[in-house]
Amino acid sequence: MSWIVRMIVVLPALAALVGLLCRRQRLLAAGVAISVSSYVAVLALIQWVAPSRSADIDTIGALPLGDLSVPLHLLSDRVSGLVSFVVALVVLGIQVFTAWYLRDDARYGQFAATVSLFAAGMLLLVQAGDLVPVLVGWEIMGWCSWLLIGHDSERHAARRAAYKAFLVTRVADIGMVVGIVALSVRARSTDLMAVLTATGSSTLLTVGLVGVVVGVAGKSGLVPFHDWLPDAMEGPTPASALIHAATMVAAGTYVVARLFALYAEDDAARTLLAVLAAVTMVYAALLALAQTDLKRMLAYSTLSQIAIMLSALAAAPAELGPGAGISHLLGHAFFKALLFLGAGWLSVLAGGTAIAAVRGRLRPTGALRWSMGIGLAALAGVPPLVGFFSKDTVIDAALEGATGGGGFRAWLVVVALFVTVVLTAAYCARAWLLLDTPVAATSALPDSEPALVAAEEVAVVTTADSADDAEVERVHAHGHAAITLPAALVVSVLAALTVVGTLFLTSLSGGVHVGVLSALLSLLLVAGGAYAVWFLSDRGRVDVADLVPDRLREPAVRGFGVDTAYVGVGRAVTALARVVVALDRDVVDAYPRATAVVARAAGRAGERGHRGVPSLSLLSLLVGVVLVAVLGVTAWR
Amino acid sequence: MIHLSLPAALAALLAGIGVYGVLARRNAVLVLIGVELVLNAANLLLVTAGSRPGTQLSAGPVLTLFVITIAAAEITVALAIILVMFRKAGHIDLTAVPDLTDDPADEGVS
Amino acid sequence: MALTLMLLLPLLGAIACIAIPGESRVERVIALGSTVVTALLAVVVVWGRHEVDVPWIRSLGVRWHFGVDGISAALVLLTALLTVAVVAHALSGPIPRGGTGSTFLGCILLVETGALATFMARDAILFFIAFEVVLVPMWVLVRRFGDDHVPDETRADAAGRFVLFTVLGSTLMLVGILFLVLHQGTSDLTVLAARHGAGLSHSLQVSIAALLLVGLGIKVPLWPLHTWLPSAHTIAPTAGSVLLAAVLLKMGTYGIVRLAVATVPYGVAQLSPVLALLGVAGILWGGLACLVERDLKRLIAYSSVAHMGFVALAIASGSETGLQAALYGNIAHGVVAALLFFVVGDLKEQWGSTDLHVARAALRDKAPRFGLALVVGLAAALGLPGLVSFWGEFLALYAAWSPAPDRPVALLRVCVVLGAVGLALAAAYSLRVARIVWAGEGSDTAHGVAAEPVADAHGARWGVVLTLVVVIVALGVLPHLLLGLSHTATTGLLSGLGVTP
Amino acid sequence: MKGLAIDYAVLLPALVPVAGLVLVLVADLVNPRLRRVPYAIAALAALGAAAATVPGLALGGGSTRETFCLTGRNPAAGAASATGATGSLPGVDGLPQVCLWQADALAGTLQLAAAVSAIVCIALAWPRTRRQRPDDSTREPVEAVLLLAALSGTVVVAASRDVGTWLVALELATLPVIALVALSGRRSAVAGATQLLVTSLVSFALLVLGVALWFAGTGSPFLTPDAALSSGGAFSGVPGTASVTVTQAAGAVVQPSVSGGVVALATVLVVAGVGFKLSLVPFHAWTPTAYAGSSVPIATFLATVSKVAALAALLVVLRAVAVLGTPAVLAIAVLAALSMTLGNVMALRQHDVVRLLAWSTVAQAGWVVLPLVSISALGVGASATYLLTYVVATLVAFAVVAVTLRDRPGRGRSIADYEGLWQRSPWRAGALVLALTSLAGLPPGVIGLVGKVTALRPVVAEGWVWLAVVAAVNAVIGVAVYLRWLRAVITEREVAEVGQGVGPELGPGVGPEGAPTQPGGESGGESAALPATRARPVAVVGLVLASAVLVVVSVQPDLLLRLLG
Repeated sequence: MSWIVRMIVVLPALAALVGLLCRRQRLLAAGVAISVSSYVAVLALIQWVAPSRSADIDTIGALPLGDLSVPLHLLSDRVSGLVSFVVALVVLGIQVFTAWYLRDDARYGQFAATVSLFAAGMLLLVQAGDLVPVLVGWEIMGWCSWLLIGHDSERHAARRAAYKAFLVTRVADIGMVVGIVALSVRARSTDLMAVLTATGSSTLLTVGLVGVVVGVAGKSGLVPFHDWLPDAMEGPTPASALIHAATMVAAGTYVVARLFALYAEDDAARTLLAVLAAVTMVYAALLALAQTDLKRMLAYSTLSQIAIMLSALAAAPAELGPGAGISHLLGHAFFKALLFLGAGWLSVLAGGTAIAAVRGRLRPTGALRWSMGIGLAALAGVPPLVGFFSKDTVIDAALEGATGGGGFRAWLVVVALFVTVVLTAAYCARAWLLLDTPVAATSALPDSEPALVAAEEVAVVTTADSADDAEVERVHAHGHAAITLPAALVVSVLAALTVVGTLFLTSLSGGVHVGVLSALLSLLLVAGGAYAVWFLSDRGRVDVADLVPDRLREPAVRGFGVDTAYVGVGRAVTALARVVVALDRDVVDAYPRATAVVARAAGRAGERGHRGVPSLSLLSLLVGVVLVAVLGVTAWR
Repeated sequence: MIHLSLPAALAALLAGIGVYGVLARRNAVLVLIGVELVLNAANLLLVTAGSRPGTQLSAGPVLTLFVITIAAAEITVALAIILVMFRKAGHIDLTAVPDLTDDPADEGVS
Repeated sequence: MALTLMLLLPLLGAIACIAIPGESRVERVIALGSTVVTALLAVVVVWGRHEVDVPWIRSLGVRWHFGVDGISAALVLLTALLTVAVVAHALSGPIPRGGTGSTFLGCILLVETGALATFMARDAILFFIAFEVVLVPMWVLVRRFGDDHVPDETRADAAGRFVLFTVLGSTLMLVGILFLVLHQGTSDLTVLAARHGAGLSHSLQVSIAALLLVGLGIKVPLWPLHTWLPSAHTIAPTAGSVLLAAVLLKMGTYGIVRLAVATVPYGVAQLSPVLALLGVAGILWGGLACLVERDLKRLIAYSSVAHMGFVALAIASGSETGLQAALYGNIAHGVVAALLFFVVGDLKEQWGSTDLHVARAALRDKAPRFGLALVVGLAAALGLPGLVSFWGEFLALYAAWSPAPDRPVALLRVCVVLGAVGLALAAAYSLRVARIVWAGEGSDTAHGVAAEPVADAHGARWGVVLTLVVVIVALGVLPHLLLGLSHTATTGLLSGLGVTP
Repeated sequence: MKGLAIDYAVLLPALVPVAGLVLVLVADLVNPRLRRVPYAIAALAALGAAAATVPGLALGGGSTRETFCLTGRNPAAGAASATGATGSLPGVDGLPQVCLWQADALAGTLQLAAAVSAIVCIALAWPRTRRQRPDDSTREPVEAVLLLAALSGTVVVAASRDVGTWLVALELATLPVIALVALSGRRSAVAGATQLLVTSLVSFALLVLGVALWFAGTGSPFLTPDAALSSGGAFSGVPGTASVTVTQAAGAVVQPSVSGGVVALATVLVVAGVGFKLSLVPFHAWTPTAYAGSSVPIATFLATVSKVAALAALLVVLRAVAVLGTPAVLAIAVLAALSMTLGNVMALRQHDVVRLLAWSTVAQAGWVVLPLVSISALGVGASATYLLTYVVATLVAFAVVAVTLRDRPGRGRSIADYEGLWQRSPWRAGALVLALTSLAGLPPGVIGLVGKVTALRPVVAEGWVWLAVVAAVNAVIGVAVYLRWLRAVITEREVAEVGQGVGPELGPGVGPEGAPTQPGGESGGESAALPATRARPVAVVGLVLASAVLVVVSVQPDLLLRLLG
């Protein structure tokens, strides 16, 4: 068993290495990437189906350190098995899809290798039974996201988005690193089991857990670190799918879930998590409603959904465990991968992902239309799709937490969840209506696209309409090959999984746990939200977002200037850096330079004093005698 | 018998005058005389110290003779150099900035 | 025997090289041969833990006592192997302008001799002498073979700064060593470490530690004694920069561990808050400076200041993990800085300058090998897990969070948080460089020569760079390779049992 | 004098130069046209003096070769000791048991150093065969006499233990040098000689005053610890304390008294007087003028033999007063700090290499007296050690300058003249690099580094932290000084200029007596390029000798350090 677990981690890494070496041979690269992904998926399936719970699978042996034990174990149980299976599955789908999607891209080999490395990072994190590998996987994903988002590095926007993504998450990782250090100091070990069972300073525990929450907030895009995620849409669509579906952004949920036993003991960290999650899920859902780009809308929906997962962990009662969060993670993985790949497919057909471009383009496509429909429905939480069950499991867990003495924290989450349910239904309905209503029906109406703002005006990439220009260019310049069967199959399979995914979840304890009342309530809310949009949009002829006053909408599209705030922080740090450089040059370095100047000046002065006049030298001699005499006699003891 | 502090005081006076002479005079010969005064102060001190009972080897007078001899040698060399100076520079003023220029042809004469 | 040979070989090679008049091929053979054999001998010596101990300067009680233990083993290997890389790299391209190849290679070999002797010296005064050996050859490398695009005064300034700062540091260190030696009656480092400060009054320990830390801190370099580093790095030829960053800076931190921590533990403990604060100041200062620095080589120099700050922080923690982190961080920075300087040096050779504000063609597609090496180097510089730097920095933070009992815990924990901020700064500047050089920020506006893609790495240079990349990844994935070497040694060092080879 | 035993074998180091001196005078009397013979005699005499010190040194550390012993004390090591007065007689007239000539390891080493330096100087000053100025009278015999006189003075002062001999010997070491400076023929030599003269007169006055005070304070003409301890003397009216044989350890502290103050003043005056000869700041002003004014070999002599004499004289006095505790150490510390700082700072600005070396000797003098803040065996030994390292390195540096000047007359005084030396004559450049790095205290000049270590040890042992820090700072400035020159040496020059010095066709300009006028660019004695048949210039031999010593002690510093025991 343990070799399977090890292979699950090692193989994708090797695939990345091999893929990098043979990146020029497109076929070989694709073959390696896809075959290894499928093999890993099979291995993960075995791990899931036949789990043997073991927490001490050796990897490279414990590190020989003084007072810190770093066993570097892997931990295998049903959760890690299931999550890695889903991750592997999504990665496999993305690899297959990419082989088609980037078939004309010169850097396909690098991309595929990076995806493999990314998968290795995620799988390491999933299998890790030790905080250090968690951190390793965590950061590897961050680095790969930089590579993937910046894939089209010819474009300024892509470079900037990649930079922003990595930097924002890395800033948040200050918390992650400090948190992990604090937790391992508390346990004198980085072993997960030791950390979970350690008893020690509760301050250290709070610091550790809060630190981890901050780190998670960065990677999972909780307020105030959320703004990198919509910008990350600059990456090719498969990259977005990968980042959003099951890996990087969801990794935070998994980490918190692994540490759930500790969180259950510490109210401060959980309250922080609850507040961040509640704010994020509502705020992101609202913004999703206003977006003018399909991919950005999906990005905001991801923010909202990730917050839902985390809110489950923040509100669920201790005895229920982290099942609800994991469950939503998995459900979300299916339908979000589906939606992104669908959006990628659609963008190839439509030549872009801006609403203006894709409006009504779904109708003539068969399988794609169905798939997107299923995806959006699952996102909205329509039964019997997986989204419904996983989300209602979360709601139920939160309710149980609220009624079971969770207090303010849990009630906040419950309220936010219900609000989010309405909003999610609303933006899903809007999206569906926009995509599916034939353009003919809307042509009579004036074009109400928001004006394109010059990129340099804010110096930001939030120029929402250009989210996937590379795509546009690619299509316009060369035309794009029609979708291949495997790629289409991937989308269909994902759609199917979205339908039946609930079955996966049942294998988790607490994975599907739907209360009748809360389910009914949420159904009502979903229906209400969808209906309201349908009604307001005049059956899809009007974009509901256009009903929002421009004054409000434009900033909303831009994420309310959070990016500007980031830039402001960046400017402040840069200004500080300039001060530092100035100080370095004019103060710190002044001492050595001053020494040199003084030495030279003293030399000059000395030269003036040593013109070679004998009487002067005599004078100095006598002065010296007096000096020496005074010193010598007075200091005589 | 003279108290020993009297010669000592005289020696101090002599030394002081000598130092003044060395410092105040510009003429090389006068500087030499200043030095001589200091040397004589030292001689006086030596003789005085040697005159007390118990001194070993009559060291006082002997040392005085030594000093006088060395001083004579010093003065010889000094006068020779002052002579050269007078020949080359035309004066024996010690405060004058000396001519330090060398013609390159001098190099390597050694 | 092997040890003596290993020390003498580069020295003889250097003398032979320098003595050969004019340009010929012989010195190339000599240089490469002696470095390769030295590297092989280094492996033998480290493997067998050789030691040599004969009297040298009897009247000063200085013995010709060299040996390898867990603390120095990795550094010895690093030095010996890296010199091979440096020589191979130098031979596969034109010798920098400024002098003959024989002088150039001779100086490299001399630096190797000095560094090896420093890392292996087991006698305090011998350590000091060896410490000084590298100065003149390195000065020659910077002064004569330095960047010929800058005016002569700039070269003089850079080279002079390097030597003068270091001499100040080493003389202060010497004063500290003499205090130590005179009060302990021996200069044998093994004995001194075994005494572990016994017999020294507390105030004396503090003053000795202060002298040693200031002296060695200049070499490390600790903030605010670092201002010699950027100019020296910028001006030095590639070989000089690599040796400077990868080997010479390590002599400072190694010296702190070997001389100060082992022999005056109480004094170091008293001064550890200062050391930690200076380390953190270096981390933040270097990181911030890198954010706006225009010259790529200067930028890497400032990043060195930041990385060595982590090492200082780790040493300040005083725990065993801390020492291991420090030693790991040393090696990590050595390898990473070497890689970056190799790559940047090669680029500078083609670009003529390393000004980041000049728009140039992106490396990513035009010179993918350089691009790969640069990206790996930058990733390592920002402490990416899975690469070598991560372990040093993470363990440093861990160690500082749970320091030895006699350290100020609260202060060190604040330092940990600030150090973590430094990690974010590292990410910011590394990616800034990657964005500009690798991804080609502004490459659209590049024109003229700058727009022309550079020739990619090939031949021996590519081999050197690739080897370093492999080492960075291998040590990042398998940290045991190094941690195992230093494990028992650090235990002995801290408990005062002495270090048995 | 009853019981005064004279052991001529012990006195040989002093007798040989004196004999040589007489021989030169006789030879000159016989044939006043001789030019090289006097030099040859002088060289042989110096060689003999060096050889004569060897037996004493070979005896090893603790033993002392004594003679001129006042009582019947058995000379410790005099092989053919005076048989007439074997230890039966007690002290005559209450005379202390003292030997007036005590050549211990320290004195012997200093004598050896002086003799070897003198040999090198003589080699450097070796007369040219072709007369440059027809009207030039034969100066060579005079120079040879003066050199030998100064050498014998130096040798004697190191071993003297009574004020009379001490004073005479010290002046014997000084006065001839003034004459030598004046004789060297450059126009600025007069200025240098005048300054040297005036300051030396004043310093002589100070020394005499100091000696008089010493005599007044102690009542004893001997420069021994016993005498210092007897400082009851004339003014306190308690004579006879001298007869109390004090064998206390050096740590004994004598209560301050009037005469104690007198002895202190005497010590201080002696320090000041000797400070002039060591060119310590503020007694240094003559140094650059005199060095620059005199010819290079004479400057070399000033920088080496005269320094040895001065330090030897100082050590004699300081070892005597060591028993009084720590007299005048603060003065020494201040002098050392001032000298190092001013010397280095001034040297930093010099373009003339001789002036640079002159200022560097000022700075090095500070390093030499630095260890004397601990007036103990450790401090005295360290001071002598540093002096030796300095002498060896300075000799090489001056020798390179001298050879370069001979090589290319008019070119070699400015630092810029040394550009490209590395290419022109690598061996000579190598010697210069070694010398400069030794002076700077950097490897490859290991001996300089060891010297630094040795010099700092007593300072640290006495806990003078501020002084150690000043020394550290000065080590830095010192490095800056020598690197300026070093930079020129390793800088490469245009090819056209390089060719000038190397051309073998310049070589065959052979003078009437068969020696080449141009030593050729490849001056290094090791250079195999020179045909063996060609006579090599003696100056190069001097350089080779000095360099060889430098190389040997750099590889094995113990050879030098152990001379001192």
